[in-house]
Amino acid sequence: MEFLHAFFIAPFVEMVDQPWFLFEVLVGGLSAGVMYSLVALGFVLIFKASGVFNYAQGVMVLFAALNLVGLMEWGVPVWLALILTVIIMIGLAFAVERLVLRKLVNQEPIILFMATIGLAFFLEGFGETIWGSDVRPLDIGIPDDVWFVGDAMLQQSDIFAAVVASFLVTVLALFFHYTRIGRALRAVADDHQAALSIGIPLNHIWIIVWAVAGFVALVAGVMWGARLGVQFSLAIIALKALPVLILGGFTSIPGAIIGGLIIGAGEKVAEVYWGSLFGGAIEEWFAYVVALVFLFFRPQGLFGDKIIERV
Amino acid sequence: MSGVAPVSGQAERIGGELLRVDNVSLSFGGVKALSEISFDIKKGEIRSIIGPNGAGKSSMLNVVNGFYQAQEGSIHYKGVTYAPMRPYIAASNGIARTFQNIALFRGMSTLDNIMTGRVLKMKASLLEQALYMFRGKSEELEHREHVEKVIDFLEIQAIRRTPVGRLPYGLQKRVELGRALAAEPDLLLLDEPMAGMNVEEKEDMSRFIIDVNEQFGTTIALIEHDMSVVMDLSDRVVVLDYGKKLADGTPDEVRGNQDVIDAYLGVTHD
Amino acid sequence: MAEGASYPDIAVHDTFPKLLRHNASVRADRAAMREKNLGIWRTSSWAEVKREVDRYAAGMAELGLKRGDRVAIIGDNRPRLYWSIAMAQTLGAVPVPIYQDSVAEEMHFPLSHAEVRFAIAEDQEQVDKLMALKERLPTLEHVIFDEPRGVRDYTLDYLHDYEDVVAMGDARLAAEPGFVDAQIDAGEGADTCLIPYTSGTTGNPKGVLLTHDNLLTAAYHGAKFEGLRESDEILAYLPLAWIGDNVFSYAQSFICGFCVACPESSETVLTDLRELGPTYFFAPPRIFENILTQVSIRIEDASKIKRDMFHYFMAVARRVGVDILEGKPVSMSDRLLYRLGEILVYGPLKNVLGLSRVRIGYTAGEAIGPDIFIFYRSIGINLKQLYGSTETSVFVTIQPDGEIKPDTVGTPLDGVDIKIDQTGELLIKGPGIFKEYFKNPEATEEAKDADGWYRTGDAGFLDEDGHLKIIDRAKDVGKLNDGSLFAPKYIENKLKFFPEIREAVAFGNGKDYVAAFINIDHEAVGNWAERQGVPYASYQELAALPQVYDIVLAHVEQVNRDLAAEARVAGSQIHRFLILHKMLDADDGEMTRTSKVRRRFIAEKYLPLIDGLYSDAGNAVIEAEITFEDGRKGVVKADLRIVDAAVVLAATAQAAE
Amino acid sequence: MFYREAGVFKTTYSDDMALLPIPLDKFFVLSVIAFMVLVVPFIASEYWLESILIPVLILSLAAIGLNILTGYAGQLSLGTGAFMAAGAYLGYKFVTAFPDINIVVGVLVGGLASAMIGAVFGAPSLRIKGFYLAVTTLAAQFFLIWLFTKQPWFVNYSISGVPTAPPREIFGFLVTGAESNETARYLFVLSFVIVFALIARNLTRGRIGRSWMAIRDMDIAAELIGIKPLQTKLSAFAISSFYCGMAGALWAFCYINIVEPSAFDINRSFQILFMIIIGGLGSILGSFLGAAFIFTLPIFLNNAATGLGLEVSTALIRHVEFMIFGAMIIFFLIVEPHGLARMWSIAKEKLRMWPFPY
Repeated sequence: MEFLHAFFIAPFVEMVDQPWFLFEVLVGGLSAGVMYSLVALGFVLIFKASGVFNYAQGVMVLFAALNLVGLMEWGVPVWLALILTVIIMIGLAFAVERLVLRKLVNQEPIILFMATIGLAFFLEGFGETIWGSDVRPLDIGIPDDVWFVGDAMLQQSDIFAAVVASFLVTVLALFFHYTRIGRALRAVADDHQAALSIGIPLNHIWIIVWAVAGFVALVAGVMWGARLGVQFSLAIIALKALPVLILGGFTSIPGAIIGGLIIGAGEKVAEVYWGSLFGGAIEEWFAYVVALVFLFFRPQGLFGDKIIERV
Repeated sequence: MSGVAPVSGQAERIGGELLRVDNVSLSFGGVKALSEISFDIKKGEIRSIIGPNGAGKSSMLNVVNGFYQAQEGSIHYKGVTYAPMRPYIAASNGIARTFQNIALFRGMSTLDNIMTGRVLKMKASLLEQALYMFRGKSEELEHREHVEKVIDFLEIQAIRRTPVGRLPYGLQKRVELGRALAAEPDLLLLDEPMAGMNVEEKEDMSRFIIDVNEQFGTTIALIEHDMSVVMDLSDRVVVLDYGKKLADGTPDEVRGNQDVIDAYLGVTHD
Repeated sequence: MAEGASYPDIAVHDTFPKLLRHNASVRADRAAMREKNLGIWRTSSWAEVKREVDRYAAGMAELGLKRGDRVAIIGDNRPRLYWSIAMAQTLGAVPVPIYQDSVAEEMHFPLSHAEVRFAIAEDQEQVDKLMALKERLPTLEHVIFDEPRGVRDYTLDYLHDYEDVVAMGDARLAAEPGFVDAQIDAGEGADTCLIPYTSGTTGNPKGVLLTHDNLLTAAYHGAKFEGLRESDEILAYLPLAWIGDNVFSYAQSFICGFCVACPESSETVLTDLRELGPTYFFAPPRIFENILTQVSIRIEDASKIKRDMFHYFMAVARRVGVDILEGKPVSMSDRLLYRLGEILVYGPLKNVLGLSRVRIGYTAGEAIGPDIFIFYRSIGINLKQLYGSTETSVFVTIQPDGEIKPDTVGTPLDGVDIKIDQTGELLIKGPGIFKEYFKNPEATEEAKDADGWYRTGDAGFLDEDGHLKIIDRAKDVGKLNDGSLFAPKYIENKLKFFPEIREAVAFGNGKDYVAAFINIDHEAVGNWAERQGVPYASYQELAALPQVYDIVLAHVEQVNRDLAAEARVAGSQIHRFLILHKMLDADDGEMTRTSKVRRRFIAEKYLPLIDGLYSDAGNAVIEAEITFEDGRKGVVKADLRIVDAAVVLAATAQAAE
Repeated sequence: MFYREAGVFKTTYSDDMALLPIPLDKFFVLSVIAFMVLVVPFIASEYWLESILIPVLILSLAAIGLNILTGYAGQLSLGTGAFMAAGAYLGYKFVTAFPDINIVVGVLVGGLASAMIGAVFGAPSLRIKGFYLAVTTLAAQFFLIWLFTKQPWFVNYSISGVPTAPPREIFGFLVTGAESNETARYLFVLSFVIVFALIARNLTRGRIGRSWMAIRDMDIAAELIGIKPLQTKLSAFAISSFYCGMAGALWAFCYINIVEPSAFDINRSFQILFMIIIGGLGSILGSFLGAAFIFTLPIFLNNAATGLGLEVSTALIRHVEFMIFGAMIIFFLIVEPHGLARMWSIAKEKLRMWPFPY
């Protein structure tokens, strides 16, 4: 009885009489959600263009961040470090296409998926071999004081992150709509022949998406690194991005964004208001269970379209 | 074929109504695939469904064995009315089929593929199967024997153990027929059994279809593009076009029908 | 005699039915017959066979089959067809096996000539042929079919399903249990037990009338000679109508009690052979030749290491294999090498070919290439040649273990006398010699003289250690204008021993020199072309390729050198030849069903070509009719190149030796 | 090359459909088993039994489980670790609740419990396929692990949260827990593995196995033949989880000797997925080969590193290990996507056809 009360009534009462706290929680959740979105975005880009379910996306975030910090520790100025890292990520894209994808053309998806897991292992090992594995602060001048909005205390970094993220998304959107390559990428998502007809060889397309995904990873790495410092746990957020994909649909960029925000906010709220009821730490699985339940009603995700099976 | 001998006349071969389609309509989203189609299939006959590409032939079969559920209309089968038919009901009541583009289980051998056709006839419990004892074993053996009869019937002994993925197209079609036959169906739906075959393969396939019909008294509904084949195999023909029924009758009647001629000579909607 | 080999007294059990009864009692539960059917080797014991044959016989008796009637048996090697033979013999009727691959027309003669009242047909295919002929076969009353598929719907009163007949038999036996035994006892050794029709190279086939005594004694001596046992296994895959199959897979099985296995279908023979692994195996030279061709082709696709290993050990085998097989002294090191080879190459090879269990392998019918013959012996397969024919119930001579020469056919069996008459023709006398040609006294007259000597029509001679050597058909042996001996077959065989040459026809009788038609082997040459990357669209194109001509020329000149080395034939070297644009084909009447070339027929058909060979033209044009797979006929026109071959002077050849 | 099949012919279906129709194979397998049972215990060092054979055998069992689900039924799962955990924790609950019941039953119950949970989490597979499904199995992974860690009931409210495996005997030999003798434990595990590997073979070659493969290869055709997708998929999930559950219980009772969540985290799931991919999807043999390979590879790399006398921080070795491991996985997928089992069967075919290439 009182459990029911604690479950169905108490949390909402609390929300109502402390709206600012709720607001704060939501903002916190959303900013975490932005990170999910960014990682999910990387997934979607690659999945759209090459049908590869890139498990390594999360590690790519870590890898990018590691390089950035590493370079900065060598005293490389931020702007240069950023550029170099971008170059490294592009180089990575080339390597992946040349050494992995090209060799595995026409294999079943699960094989490619496995390969990306292998890649994840490799990148993690590689990055940490070079830069070491201890947690490092990342400071690229993102403001980290707090603002007070009403009674809510907001991290400037969160706001900043949100801004950057939305900027990035807009850029990508433009890129996809107004550049030849962008259109090509969209075409590939539909079918590979189409892409070829546009006159861009698949390999190039792969390189491009992986490079873009790498760039997105870098951004995510910077954001995240600035908040928690650069550490292996960055790779784990990749897994959080999976339920986001379920929600948003594997092939929908807006889906990835919105999914990310929903999950981010949702799990925070759930944790704060309900977690204690179950001994806490429910955000570990909340996202997945949400996704699971969601799938029962909309297997194709928020923005995917219905599948008609033919014989 | 074996035209040499007087073959027992149609009269005794063909019986009463086995299946009736009652003004069935089917649409995907907005697109109408079938509109108010009705026709019947008599026991023991060879019934063809023809029509230009996109006429809705395959959809028709899919409705009959319940893979698509028609929004309107019903299927009467063996005196029972189904609105709509469901795949499992269809299968367990003796409706088997082959597919336009081969739907074999590529990872398995010819033998195993045909064995799957017997699945509904196997009753062994999980435990019996796990231990490969009692029915778990005996069933395997007895159904293997039946499957071997099918293999013998289709003359594919030589490829018994070959993974179907490795077989040439013509043989794959044959194996698929075998899988359907293994279920000892009362009604056999064949979706373009001769598509993409050369002359000899077509002759073989026709011979098998006729033998199935004559020896097991299996009722056959088939979709086929090759008119000559359709005309000398079938007892009656339904003609579809744009999801509508154009004509229905004996090969000769259909051949004479003006609409049909137009549909075929007129623009084909590929 | 060898272990496990104890034979019944064929004086007591002097007919096949009696032997069957004997086997059913002494080895009731031993496997008598296997057939790969529905995926497994279904096996029936002697007792079961006996029971089946009894019911069958009784059933047929019900249908009116009686002593002396002729029963045609048409189909592939199926147990029930063998049982049909036994069934007929049980009732004292005479089985007349017919080649299952012959078209209705070809069947008509033997069927009508033998006045068959009953016909046992394997399946729809055969039934259809019979129905097509029915009108023209007044004596044919009943047709029994084994495989009901497709026939079931034929509503014809003279058609009977085997099952139904057997069922009738049960009724009869229930009413009259002693029936079959009475029938069996009524028979005796002197009765006719089989009338196979020989596909004569000219004129109509002749029905060779053989008695139980003929077949039994011949088969018995053959079995005794080799020590065949009940534990042996044989694969019955050669035409039922061919006397050899009757002797190996029927007569000798009845005598020794060994098991006869029938393949699943004609496409699966090789796999079935591999599964069964027979211990007693017969194949005509052509098959051994094809297998060897296959082997060499497949090994070429193997990795280099394997290839080298294979060739190395084959060399070892060629050097010592035969000696080891024949227990001759061989150096320790070689023995070890051969052992190793057995593990690495010979053993696996025999296994893959399904020949690893073969104790006795026979080949006969025509000469086998020495290389081919040696190949099989050297990897440890006891392959031997024998000589015989339908008229002699097969067994005349066999190569005795230990004294095997590639170019002879061995020594006469017990009770067989042979002599060579002045023309060089071979004459034979013995228990196996047929009684007469059915309804054909003059032919019998020609072939058999008063005191029982049979003129084989083969020319040959006995070499120094009493081994028979056959050179050619006596009638084909002729003389060149310069008087030197001309034995076409002898030359042709030498040519055919090259894998690239499938058939050859030599001419020369009454001419100035020897000339030849060559048929290349599509597979062997085709493969060569592929490896050389030489493009070709058709057999005809392939045959016309200059490179191919070069290969053949080389072989021809090799043959000439060989011939030059042998005084008797040195004169008959090949001066000119051409390569035919089409395969010689039984369907075009150019060969017999047993694929022997019909020399005269070909000579007439290709007259223009022969003229070309004996002019100095560099080519010749021919229009030839060919039959396609589907039976349609067509005419191909071809302009063939004629080539001169270098001949060697006998003297110089000797010098060269 | 060693095969001598001429003369090996089958006269009955039961011979023809025997598990190992080729005599040589039969001989080979039987002798391997005999070796494992009769010889290994006497020659293998404690280290080998403790740290290699026991874990490899247990992981093989789990791999067989996942292979049934992914390899045979074609349902990708990333929740293997969780299903193993379910077996471990619930097995533990049962064993501690009924101390007198034979430990074998304990392990089986662990399996059964896991099977039920597996079936529940398999339910979505009816509507969703491929990677979507994979993600939902992650829900199982995280939720279950959270559940077992956060709810003290599962560990009988032990203070540390990681209770030690209860010691249990069979025929008077201690087979579980830290005190037990490694040989006894090895044989205990081995017998489980042998029995259930055999059962797995029987299942996969029988009706249910064919149904799984049918669903995997062409689910629509399968459904129209009369194979019920739900039943079939759920049975795959349940049986798969049953195997994983047993493996989990054995892992906790006979290898690490404690019941702790970290042994069954997401990495375990991926490890086992690797095993079946590298070993070969849809192959029981492959499950063993994969397990052995994936488990021993890091050990090998580690020893190689130290063997080379590289004086480097253990951390660095770990990183390099990661790199090489990742690289080798990719390499393997490129050379033989169908895994070790395929290599094996190709080699075998070559031997049968020797000296011919085909």
